[in-house]
Amino acid sequence: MFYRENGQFKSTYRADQQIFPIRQDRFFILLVLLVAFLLIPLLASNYFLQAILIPFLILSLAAIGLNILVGYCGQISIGSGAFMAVGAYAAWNFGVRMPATPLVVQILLGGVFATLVGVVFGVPSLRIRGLYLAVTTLAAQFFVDWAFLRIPFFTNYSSSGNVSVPALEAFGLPVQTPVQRYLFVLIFVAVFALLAKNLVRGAIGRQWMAIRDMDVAASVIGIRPIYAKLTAFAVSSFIIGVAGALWAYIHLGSWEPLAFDLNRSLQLLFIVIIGGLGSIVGSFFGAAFMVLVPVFLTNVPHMFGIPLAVDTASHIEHMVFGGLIVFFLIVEPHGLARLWSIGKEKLRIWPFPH
Amino acid sequence: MNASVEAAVPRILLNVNGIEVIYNHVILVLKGVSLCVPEGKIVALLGANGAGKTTTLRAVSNLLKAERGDVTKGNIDYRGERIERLTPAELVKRGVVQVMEGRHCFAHLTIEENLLTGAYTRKISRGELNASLDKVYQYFPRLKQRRSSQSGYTSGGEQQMTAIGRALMANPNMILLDEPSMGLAPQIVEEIFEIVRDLNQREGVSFLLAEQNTNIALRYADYGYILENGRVMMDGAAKALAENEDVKEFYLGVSSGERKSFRDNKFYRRRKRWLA
Amino acid sequence: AEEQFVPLLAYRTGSFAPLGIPWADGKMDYLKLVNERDGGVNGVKIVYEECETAYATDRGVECYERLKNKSGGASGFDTQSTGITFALTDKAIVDGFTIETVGYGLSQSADGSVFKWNFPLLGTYWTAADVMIQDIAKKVGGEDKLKGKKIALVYHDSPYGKEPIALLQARAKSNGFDLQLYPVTAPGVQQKSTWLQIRQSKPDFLLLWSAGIMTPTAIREAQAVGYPRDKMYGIWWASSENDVQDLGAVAKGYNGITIHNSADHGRVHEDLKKHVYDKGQGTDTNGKYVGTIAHTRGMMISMLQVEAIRTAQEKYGKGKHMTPEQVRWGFENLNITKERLEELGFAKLMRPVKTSCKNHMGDDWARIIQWNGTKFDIVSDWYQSDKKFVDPLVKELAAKYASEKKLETRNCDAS
Amino acid sequence: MAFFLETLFGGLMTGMLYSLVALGFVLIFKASGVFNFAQGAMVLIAALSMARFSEWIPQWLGIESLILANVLAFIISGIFMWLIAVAIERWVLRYLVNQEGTTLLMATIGISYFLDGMGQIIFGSSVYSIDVGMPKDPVFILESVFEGGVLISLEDLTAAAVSALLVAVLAVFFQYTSVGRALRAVADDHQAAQSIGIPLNRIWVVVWTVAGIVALVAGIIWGSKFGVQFTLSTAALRALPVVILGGLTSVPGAIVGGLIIGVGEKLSEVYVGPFVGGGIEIWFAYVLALVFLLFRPQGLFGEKIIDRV
Amino acid sequence: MSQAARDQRIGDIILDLQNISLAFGGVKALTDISFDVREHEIRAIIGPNGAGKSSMLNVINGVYTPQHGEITLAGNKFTKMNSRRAAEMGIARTFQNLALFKGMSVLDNIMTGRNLRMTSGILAQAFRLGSAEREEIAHREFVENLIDFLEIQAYRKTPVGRLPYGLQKRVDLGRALAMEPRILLLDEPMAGMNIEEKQDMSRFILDVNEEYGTTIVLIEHDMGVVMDVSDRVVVLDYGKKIGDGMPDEVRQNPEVIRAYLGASH
Ligand SMILES: Nc1ncnc2c1ncn2[C@@H]1O[C@H](COP(=O)(O)OP(=O)(O)OP(=O)(O)O)[C@@H](O)[C@H]1O
Ligand SMILES: Nc1ncnc2c1ncn2[C@@H]1O[C@H](COP(=O)(O)OP(=O)(O)OP(=O)(O)O)[C@@H](O)[C@H]1O
Ligand SMILES: [Mg+2]
Ligand SMILES: [Mg+2]
Repeated sequence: MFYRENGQFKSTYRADQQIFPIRQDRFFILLVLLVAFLLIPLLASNYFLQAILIPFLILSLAAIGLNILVGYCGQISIGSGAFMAVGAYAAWNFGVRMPATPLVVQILLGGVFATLVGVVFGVPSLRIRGLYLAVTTLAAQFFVDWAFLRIPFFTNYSSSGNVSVPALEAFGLPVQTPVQRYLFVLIFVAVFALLAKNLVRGAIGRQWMAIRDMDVAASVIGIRPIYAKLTAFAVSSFIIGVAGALWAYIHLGSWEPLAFDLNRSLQLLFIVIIGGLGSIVGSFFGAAFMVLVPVFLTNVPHMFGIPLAVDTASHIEHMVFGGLIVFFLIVEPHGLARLWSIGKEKLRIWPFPH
Repeated sequence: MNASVEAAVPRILLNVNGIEVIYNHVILVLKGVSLCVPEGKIVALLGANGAGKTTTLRAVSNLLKAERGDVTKGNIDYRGERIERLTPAELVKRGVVQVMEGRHCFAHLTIEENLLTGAYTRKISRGELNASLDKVYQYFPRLKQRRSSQSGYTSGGEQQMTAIGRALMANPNMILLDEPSMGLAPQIVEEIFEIVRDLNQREGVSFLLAEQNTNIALRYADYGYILENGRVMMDGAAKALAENEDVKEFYLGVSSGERKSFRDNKFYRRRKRWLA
Repeated sequence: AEEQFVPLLAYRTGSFAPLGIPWADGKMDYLKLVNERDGGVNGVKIVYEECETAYATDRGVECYERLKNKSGGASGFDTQSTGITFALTDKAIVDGFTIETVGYGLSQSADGSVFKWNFPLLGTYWTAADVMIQDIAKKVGGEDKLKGKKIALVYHDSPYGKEPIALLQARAKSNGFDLQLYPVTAPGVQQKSTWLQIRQSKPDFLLLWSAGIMTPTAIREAQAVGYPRDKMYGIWWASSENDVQDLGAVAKGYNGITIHNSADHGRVHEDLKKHVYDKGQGTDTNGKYVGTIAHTRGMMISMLQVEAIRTAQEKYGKGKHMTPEQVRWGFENLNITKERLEELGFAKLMRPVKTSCKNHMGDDWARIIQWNGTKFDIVSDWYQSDKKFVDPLVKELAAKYASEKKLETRNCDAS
Repeated sequence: MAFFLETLFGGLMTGMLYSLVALGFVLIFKASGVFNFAQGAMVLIAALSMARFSEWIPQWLGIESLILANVLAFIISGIFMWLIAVAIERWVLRYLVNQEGTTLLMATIGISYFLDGMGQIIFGSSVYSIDVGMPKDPVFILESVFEGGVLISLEDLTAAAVSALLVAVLAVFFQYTSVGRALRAVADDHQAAQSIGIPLNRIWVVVWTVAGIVALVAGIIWGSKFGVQFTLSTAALRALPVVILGGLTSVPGAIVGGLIIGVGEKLSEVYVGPFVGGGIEIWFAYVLALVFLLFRPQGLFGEKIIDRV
Repeated sequence: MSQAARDQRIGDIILDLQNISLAFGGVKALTDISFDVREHEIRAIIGPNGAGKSSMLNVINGVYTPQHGEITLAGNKFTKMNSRRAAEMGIARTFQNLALFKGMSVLDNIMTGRNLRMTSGILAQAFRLGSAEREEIAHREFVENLIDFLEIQAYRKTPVGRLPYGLQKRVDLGRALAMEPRILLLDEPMAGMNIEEKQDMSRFILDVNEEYGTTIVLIEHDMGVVMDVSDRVVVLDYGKKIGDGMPDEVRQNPEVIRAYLGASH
């Protein structure tokens, strides 16, 4: 009854092209932003900020990047951890070698380098497709892992291969406390989510989706696969690179290539698919699922005072997690985002059954 | 019941009773469709695009699940047995096979392999298998020529023939045929319908036939249902339907007795009807 | 009553679980023992919570964030992972929590003037590597005989495995041996090419910085290419029973190093049996890990933690809850004497240890053990690392760290 | 020269092992269009089951004979893999008929998490050993030709022989049975296969069971070499480049691909590795596969990707 | 328009195919085929299934590269066409087996047809700068008109995968039209439609042809439509040309009757 678009007529195309054409959606988003920017910093505990919200936001961002490639352009990649790593290490190298570079610029430069690497590894996509391509993206994963492990230049000849960032500040403000870190990440995520949304609903987004859905038809209407695929790789790796830099700088503070290993890539792919391929909000849903479920699973037995050994708990967690993934795929193969939109559709016709 | 009555009123083979179908839990497509197919008859299911013909066939053959559709109301009987809960494979064993719209050949298999898969449910000897194969090749000589090509590379018509031939290999009692004429050359369309009639008369196979080509469908069918928007609008013996003025006007393209040239239409009929 | 909280980071799953399980059991068992036998530390009960890291840094960070403020603050984190140690080192400075890394961690963090919160107690990878070289030198007849020898390091390719390289290079330069480096990509099941190369270059001795499945794999590959097991030295994480017992005779002759003397048995084991396992409260229900090297080492770690709390209580008030900062002071002023070890039941396992502001490592005793096919025998006398090689490295890298992080160095002589 | 030969042999033997794991992938992909990421987890759980049952059975039944214990454990593990196949069909695949490749891929990742957890809960997470009596000590051949001879591991040789045999049996089974055709049909189009009465559930149980048995054999061989532990599940990662190099749908491809990758990575590691810091074999295998695919996007023996408009 | 008026309008040869041969492995899809298309004309291609009709279209717009032959398009000679160039030179097409972008809405599908005319860069799009926004809106207007024209307003935002076949065909056509092509290649646009819809579609094709002067190449199996609508017909049979001419001539051609039409026509 409350979620209706009746009576909301659009008299201009501009109005119809807003990101959220339905009033209730606009309301909702506004509310979310208010909560995120004002309420949470006031209320959330440090643990909640550091261990849940910050990783959630950064993973969402990375997932948005990956979603552009996988969900919108249809090029499955299992190597996104590599691009996060490139973003992180590139940013760090600028920080170390040119300490004058402002923090935000370092992070963006991380993105730029990730873009370059992404485009290089995107080139095979012009010939190789589908699962074959997916597996070859692992070449990026393992190569990059290797490079940061074995080429001392990238870690500024640190003997252990581990690197860490000094105290952070941006625009003269410190980025130290959990709240500051959270807000810093939040701004990045909000801005990039908006830009990504703009891209996917614009001309370039349509090109990506066209390539994804039917590449022959796309080239017949004049879309160049090279351009579409490589831009998708570029934009996607840029965002993933930025997310990688944030992950390293804000979340970890100190890291080794292991932080961006294959598990990270798989995790991102999970987020994207559980959340919903080809959906920006889906990336957030997926990331929430990914971050919350394990925390929830480790805490639940404690809450009920069930004395579970950590290893059993962790194995059960694995099982439950795997089971949930399968469960959600069965309930809705198109991810949480689709579930969400079906929910909205139901709400729209509520209380009538159809 | 005595024998003479039984002969006069053929047994009902398939009985669809007031079914509703919903896709994806929200899209209601069939809103109470009832129809029946008597044994040994050809029944045509007509209607515009999106009327729900394919959906009806899928509901019968139980291929809806794979499309995330559900029969939420009504029931479907085949030879008096409820079949909504059966798997497609069990249905095929009972003799109900669907030929899907849009061909759906196994692209990487050769034409002959495609045909052979059709006999999967039959436990038969090599000899019988070859006999079935020969029968199909007899109906579709073109397939024999191209038997060793991968079906993914064959033309649309060849794929359609493959799909029908593949269904025949299961030795069915009842075929659910979805738009067999689509994309076929006129000669082949005739041929296919002749084959349908042949199978019907010689082997007693019953057909439920979804068609856009009303003209030809009514020519070969015994009985017809017209679906519109998920409901049966009209039904009747094929002959009677072909004579009906509305049907003539809307489905046969004949108004006031003669066929109009496609060029002479001056406006869009669809719009006209909506306005009316 | 007062309580003192000890967080227990552990990995009981993942590739390193075989080592992680007894280790974690040992840590927990000792805390149980203290509660059962002594009723806590001067009456302050120890409470603890385990958190599974699966050896993954981000999960370790999550554990840290979750546990650090529990029940009045964590008394110290034994991270069980070099990677997590790196990540937490930066955070702990800000938050004020002790990082206790017995036998691992950042070797340079032995310098307490820079690393206020880190305690690589009892030894680091540098001291371990140094002791191994000393033992090799003894075998070949003196350090001067090392000249021209080939010594290979086969290491887990991670900060953990790379840690000894700096020291070995310094040693190689000074002793004139030829150091060959063979990195093995994690998790270490893929070593065939490494061992083919080893078969070709035939090093005289081989140091193994491995973990988890990498250790038995390496020994098997050594057998497959015919490399003598008694020329191999495994770091302490690669020389517990769980690493070799499935190999049996295959591993015969394989050498390992112990931190202090963790291969031996002491009275603490009997106490544990009596006060904990006999009451059915042992962490490992059937007790098969008790007495294994990894388990004993776990107990040593908890013992040091408890002693730090006790030391702190001596200064800040017996029977009281200690804040994280106070516990840190305890770690920095440990003085575990021979008598104390006797009381604790660790006399055979350890030598006295004393820490200070300058020296966060304490005393780095070690011995060499050798697998005889069914169990490890202690085959050497006590060693201590040669400070001539270790100290300059600690100084240099600690200073580098301080300058990178713009850290103030504490003046240890002042207080 | 002797060293080169050793490396070459080493590569070939390793390659055979890869082939064995790759084969599991190929079977399932060929028969259902599912890219089974859980293959690694299946290897692990099969190996765990084998290791533990061969240890438990003598305890329970008081059997002395190692051979008998191993045979019984093998049978029980086989049944166990069959149960897993049934469960996967019953609770997962059945509901995912006609879904896209990515969805199925994800589901198998979910399955692999589940199996990893379940395997360790049932069987424990320490290192276990499998002893099927494989010869462990090295032998040297051609000692007259080269000084020190050429080292060959009998264990590898046995493993390679078993792999080759299994591969051959399966190739025949799939090429010459009527089930084989049905399998390929299912891979092409779930719905069409259903429409002509191919019972997807039964087909899937068959394929997953076979893949499970292949995983079991792979698990036994790998396990007896390296010990059975969680890490075994990463074996699948090593097999991925093999799968795509050989072609996702080709049984012979799995073998040839395995050999090429095995040899390629060993030679590269030994001859190129030292100049760039070593440890290159993992990515080298992938890059090798990638370069091959640039010339043949469907892999060496894979079916051509049909695209027509 | 009367036939005479139509004949008047039909101009010079715009597309000329010379000796085209195309084979896939052993299958000869096209053997030495030549024919031409004049400006503003509706040119039909008919022939039995597998005759090579679709392949012919694929050659014209560069999806397939023929082994032999030459294509002359608006005075330019090509031995090789590529699809991008064809699109730039104003060739649009629809597909026999529906090659829509399944995951996209009707609106987005048709908008892709405007792709070649949209020029704003990635950054402009990301930030929705004024120019990008204005461009988007201008094209949106064009597309909305098309949607009205095709009468698919109600489905504007529905993913095309969910539409029934007939509507999908219309979207396919809409996408081609959005390119404002000079030459429109239609591959069985009326397959799977009922009579009423065919009538609409025919009207529609004629409208496009008459109002915008678009040249149309049409493959269709419904002889009624072909005979009524087209100006000239070319007949293929197993890759060979067996007839070419006015609809009535073709209809009488005995070879065409044998190979394609069958006795009843
Ligand atoms: N998988 C699906 N998911 C959602 N909606 C569907 C699905 N399949 C069909 N529909 C909807 O169901 C309605 C009926 O479709 P159906 O395919 O049964 O029509 P039809 O009569 O066969 O039409 P056509 O003649 O075009 O084949 C259509 O409005 C279509 O949008
Ligand atoms: N990409 C391809 N690879 C191999 N063979 C092909 C390919 N495309 C077409 N063919 C073959 O070329 C021949 C002509 O095919 P085409 O699709 O052009 O026929 P058509 O005249 O359009 O038939 P229909 O009326 O059935 O659509 C067929 O035999 C087909 O198998
Ligand atoms: Mg239909
Ligand atoms: Mg065609």
